[in-house]
Amino acid sequence: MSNPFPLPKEQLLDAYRKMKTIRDFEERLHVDFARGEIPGFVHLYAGEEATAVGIMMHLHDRDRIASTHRGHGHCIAKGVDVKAMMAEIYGKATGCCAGKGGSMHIADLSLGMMGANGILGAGAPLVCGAALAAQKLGHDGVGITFFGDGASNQGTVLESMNLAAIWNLPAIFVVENNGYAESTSVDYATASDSYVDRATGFGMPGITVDGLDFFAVYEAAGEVIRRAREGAGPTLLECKNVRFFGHFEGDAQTYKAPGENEYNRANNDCLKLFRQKVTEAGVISESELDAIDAEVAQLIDEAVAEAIAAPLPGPEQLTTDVYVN
Amino acid sequence: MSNPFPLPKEQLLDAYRKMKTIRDFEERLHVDFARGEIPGFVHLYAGEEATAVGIMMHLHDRDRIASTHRGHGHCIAKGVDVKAMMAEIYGKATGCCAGKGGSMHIADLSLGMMGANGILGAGAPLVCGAALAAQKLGHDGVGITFFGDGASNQGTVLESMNLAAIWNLPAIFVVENNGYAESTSVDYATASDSYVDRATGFGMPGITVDGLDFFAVYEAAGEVIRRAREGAGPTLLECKNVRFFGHFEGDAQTYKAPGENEYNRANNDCLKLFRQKVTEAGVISESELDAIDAEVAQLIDEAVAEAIAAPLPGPEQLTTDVYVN
Amino acid sequence: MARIISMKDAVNEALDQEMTRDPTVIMMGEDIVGGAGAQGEDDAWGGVLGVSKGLYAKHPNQMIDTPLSESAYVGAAIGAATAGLRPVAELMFIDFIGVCLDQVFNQAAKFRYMFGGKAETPVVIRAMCGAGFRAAAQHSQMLTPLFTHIPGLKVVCPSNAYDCKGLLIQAIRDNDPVIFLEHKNLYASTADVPEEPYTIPFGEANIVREGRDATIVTYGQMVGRSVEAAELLKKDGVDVEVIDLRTLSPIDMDTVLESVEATGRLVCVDEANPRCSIAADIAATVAQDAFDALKAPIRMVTPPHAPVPFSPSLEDAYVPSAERIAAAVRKTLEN
Amino acid sequence: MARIISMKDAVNEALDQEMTRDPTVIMMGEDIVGGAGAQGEDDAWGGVLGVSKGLYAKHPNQMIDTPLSESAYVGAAIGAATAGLRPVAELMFIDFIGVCLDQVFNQAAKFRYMFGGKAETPVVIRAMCGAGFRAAAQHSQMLTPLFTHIPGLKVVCPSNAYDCKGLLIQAIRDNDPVIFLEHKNLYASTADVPEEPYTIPFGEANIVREGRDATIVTYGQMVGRSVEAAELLKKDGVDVEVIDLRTLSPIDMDTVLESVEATGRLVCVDEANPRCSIAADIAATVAQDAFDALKAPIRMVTPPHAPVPFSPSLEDAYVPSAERIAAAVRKTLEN
Ligand SMILES: Cc1ncc(C[n+]2csc(CCOP(=O)(O)OP(=O)(O)O)c2C)c(N)n1
Ligand SMILES: Cc1ncc(C[n+]2csc(CCOP(=O)(O)OP(=O)(O)O)c2C)c(N)n1
Ligand SMILES: [Mg+2]
Ligand SMILES: [Mg+2]
Repeated sequence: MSNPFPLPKEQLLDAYRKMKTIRDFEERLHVDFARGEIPGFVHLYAGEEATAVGIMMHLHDRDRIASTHRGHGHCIAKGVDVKAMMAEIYGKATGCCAGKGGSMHIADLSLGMMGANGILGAGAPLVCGAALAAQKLGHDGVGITFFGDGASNQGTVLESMNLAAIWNLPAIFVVENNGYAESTSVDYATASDSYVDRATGFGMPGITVDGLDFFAVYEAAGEVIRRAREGAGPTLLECKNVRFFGHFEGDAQTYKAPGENEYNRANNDCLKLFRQKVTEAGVISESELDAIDAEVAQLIDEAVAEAIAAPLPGPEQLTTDVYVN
Repeated sequence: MSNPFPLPKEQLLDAYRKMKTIRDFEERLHVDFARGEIPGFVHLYAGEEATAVGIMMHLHDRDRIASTHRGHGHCIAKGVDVKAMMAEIYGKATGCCAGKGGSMHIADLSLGMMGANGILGAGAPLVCGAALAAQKLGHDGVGITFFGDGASNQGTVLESMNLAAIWNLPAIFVVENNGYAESTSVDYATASDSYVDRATGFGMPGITVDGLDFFAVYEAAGEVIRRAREGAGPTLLECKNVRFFGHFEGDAQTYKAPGENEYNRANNDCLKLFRQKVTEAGVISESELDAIDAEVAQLIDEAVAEAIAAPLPGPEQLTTDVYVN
Repeated sequence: MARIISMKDAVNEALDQEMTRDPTVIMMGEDIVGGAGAQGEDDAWGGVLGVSKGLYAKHPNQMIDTPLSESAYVGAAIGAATAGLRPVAELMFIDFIGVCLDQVFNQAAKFRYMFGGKAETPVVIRAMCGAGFRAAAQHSQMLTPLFTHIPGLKVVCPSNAYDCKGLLIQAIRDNDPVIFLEHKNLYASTADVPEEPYTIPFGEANIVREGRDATIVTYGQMVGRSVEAAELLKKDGVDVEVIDLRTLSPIDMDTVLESVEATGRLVCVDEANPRCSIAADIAATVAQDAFDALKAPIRMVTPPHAPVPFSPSLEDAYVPSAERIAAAVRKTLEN
Repeated sequence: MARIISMKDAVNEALDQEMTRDPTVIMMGEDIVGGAGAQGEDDAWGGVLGVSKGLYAKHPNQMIDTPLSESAYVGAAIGAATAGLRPVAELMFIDFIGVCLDQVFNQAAKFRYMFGGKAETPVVIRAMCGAGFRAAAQHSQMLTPLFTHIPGLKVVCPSNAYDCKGLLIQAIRDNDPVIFLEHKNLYASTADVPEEPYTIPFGEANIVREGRDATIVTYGQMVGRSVEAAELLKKDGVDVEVIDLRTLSPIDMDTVLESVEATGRLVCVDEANPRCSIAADIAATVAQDAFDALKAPIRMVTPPHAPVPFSPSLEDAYVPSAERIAAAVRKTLEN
């Protein structure tokens, strides 16, 4: 049977593996957090995997992304080492930030991952800078900033949209609209009827896609990234999403409608949707996907085991890395 | 002959007097600054009088405005005492801020004038607060924030538009678009094709008017202020303007097209346009206006003379007014 | 009769009582009610740690959830304060001040002076501060020196539930802009807190523990650790006075100077970073105004000049401990 | 051979030479070129006081005018610094930091630490600082303590044209984020400045004037006034050492401590407000680390705890004068 999808099978498998890795990573953190094993604030990305992976499938290491407080998905999709991430979240010396950053500050600049961020909207200016650097250094890299529906009302994001438009930067503004900012609905907090209107107000095109549909995201992202690479400037891309867990671990989620999470798990699960599409098209078999599931499960088990076994950073680390010199 | 204008003759005369007072105030400062008599940074409003007065004719003391670095016109239109303003600009103890504020910080809260402001866009949140206070205290006051085309790209302004829209505040966002931010053109700095688009992006109506046409401003402002008072929420009002002088006194203005100022003085002078309309309609005679001109000229002369004669604040003033207690 | 409640409940009670007393007192912030526009429960959060839980039910017109636009809503609180309201704006973490500082330091703080004494800006900006929550570099700062440096602001950082209630009520009734910093690690700490409203005046330090041999000056979470240090030292026969500043601006230097005149030895303990810190501020003033009383070098105990690390092992080493404070006191006794 | 140029020209030359040397050095800011999109002259402004005038003609691809969106463009400079450029972002007046502080203090300053040493952020943020320009409360602040307090930032404030050139070149070549503060009142001051590029290392104070009787430690505009004060004191036979810190973070405490060991008397002079100031920072460190050398109380000379007033009569009384500095030195000599 021929492949009706815009990616070859290898890449479809890769996309699935990435999404599944994110999902398992988050599900596992949820369990281990409840057990009291994870320090600090943890914001889980589960439910939104198709957005991160659908976009990141188009990117190279030279392309830059800036992530949010809900950053694990972006990191994994951009290729950050899963074991180093897990160790970081456990605060271990083997973590990708040597234990100094934690969940909210995972970064790997060598892969173009400019950092999760504890400050809403902070990534938008940074990505304008990365896009400017691409322009000035004469390479075709793009910069993508992710932000939530809540953060879409931060001045930094809004200013950056104008900046990117007037400088015609290869920058993309991805609103991950999961309907909530903490417990507050997007309907309460965001005045415009549509993010496309907001894009227009800043002189750039805006597109809204179903963030749960990997292929819709992949296609829309491909188009806006291509435009950016070709010098046609920035775009706003709204991806409609659902958040399976609470705002952060420990959130009782009473602001959600009764049964909302269960409904979303049953009907709005981007992984199930992906599995259904690729198996129904006969491009990938259930057992191929199951095999990936098993590998991912093992990877996460190993990541947790290694994180637990890893040493904590020693006190001599307290004052290193403040300055280059 | 009947009065075709939306204001009775008395108010037309009042409007003219206010506009002329602003104009003469600024023309005089221009001359005296060049003579080295005025300390600090001075930004002149000359050319934009119809905007300030056209809007302020609708306001009471309970209505609040927040002004900009280019604030003299807003202050005079809102009723701040001209002599106290002049003394302030001269840094005298008799100034409306006791000499502590200067040109960029003239305020009179008792008249609803929340202050000129040295920080671009800073008035927008403040006016949201005034509008919120009106809402909570149950009176029909409105809040109006003025900002330039340049400041329209400040995060504070953009966030405030969203805030005003979701809270349905009686707030009005007036863009005084004089085409320049310092030496930079609005075409370079503002991405959207129209400020109406930007308003749409924040879920509020937007209107563009000719800021030089007192009657156009008066009418549009009347409508949006009425809407706000009635609880129908915020509006953005763009007033297209010209700036007769440089950004600040001392600006060589080489970024302007050759002859631009002369052309504007000849063809885009809001005072001339007003005079022409009201005299051609036969509602007010040239000599009535000339009489006002003479009175205003005398007022400004007196204001300057009194400012020069007034004492400087004494050193004991240095540490007063930092706290209420 | 003792009524032992947590600092978190003390904050809630102060807000509740002030909103009841004065309908112009309003509170705004992100998710301080919770669930705005959503389909589930009303009053779903009460702030990120539940501090304002229940206040919406009692004061529905005075509790306002905001969008994630700190410049706009903190600025709106400030503007409203000049227009007849007495707003309490919650900035979730003081670390977020970077997106709205202008409204605080160039607007609220300076209105009165710039306008020649004609403005009053009775606004309170409440925020969580401090380390120990494994919240890393952008959610764990003190930043007390930043605000203390700025003329026109008042800066409060209570160390216990009793003070917290009285200082917060004072902050709300005060006619100047107040930065009110609640250490997140102290929310669970309890004290005997009277039910009726009361105020604690600004600029009055509290001598938490009297002593003859040395003076420790501190505030916030470090008060408890300093008292612990004093207990440790007691075992060695060292008798330490511990002063809780309670408010950093205004600051009660008289109490500090008097104590140093008596003890001759000073240790300044600060959870803020060392450079231009509150510790430095006090040490400098004492070195100027009570120099002759000093019998030994002043010592400062602070975290290092580094951001707050995430890992528990590092964070625990970062925040001054009772042992480090005790060691500093011992050092002043060497002279 | 002497080449006397102004500090303003020294800044221009440093930028010019570094942009020539390294094409990844770019500069951005409001009207730093001027006339963008307008019909008149290109390169119409060169910044609000003409400091960067002419650089656009030489480096058209490296000079970028920005919209009035400090968060966006300062943040973009920081982001670009992590992506292969070495941006110099001009914040017109340091007073505007309130609209963009987050990008500076939570992003640029903390990347390296939060990311476990994996980031380099070679960005310079240049801004005018200081009083004396009749520019009132929102355009005249020093704010040096705010930045000095924050770990991860370097803070520079030159006192003269020679240092300014060398320190700015060092700032551009430095791999950490640098806050570079140019006192607007010093732009016209002149010095002998070599034409060829040179650097002055950070953390090396300059002993501007040697002396035996007392030490004045200061920076920026106050260096000149302190030297004036020293001249006044000389007439009374008092021989004062004047130390120009040049960089506030890192700070050269060794030079300060050595001087105090020799003179036994210290006056800290700061144009910033007094609370948690640079003056306090130095005084505190000396009271801790060179206490035994002190023969008299340390004295601090600063403006009052008040915003900068507009009126010339008030502003002149606000900024520390040579007379006030001299008086403070005399006071330390009373002991
Ligand atoms: C400047 C700033 N303000 C507030 C917060 C606290 N905060 C963290 S996440 C969050 C909600 C974000 O909502 P949204 O942007 O929709 O992202 P989501 O959590 O839904 O992914 C808030 C208010 C913050 N981190 N930074
Ligand atoms: C936050 C901030 N950034 C920059 C400035 C410096 N500045 C003062 S006025 C001005 C230009 C303003 O242009 P616009 O908003 O169009 O108002 P106009 O001067 O044309 O009335 C600039 C850049 C400032 N005062 N505040
Ligand atoms: Mg969301
Ligand atoms: Mg303009």
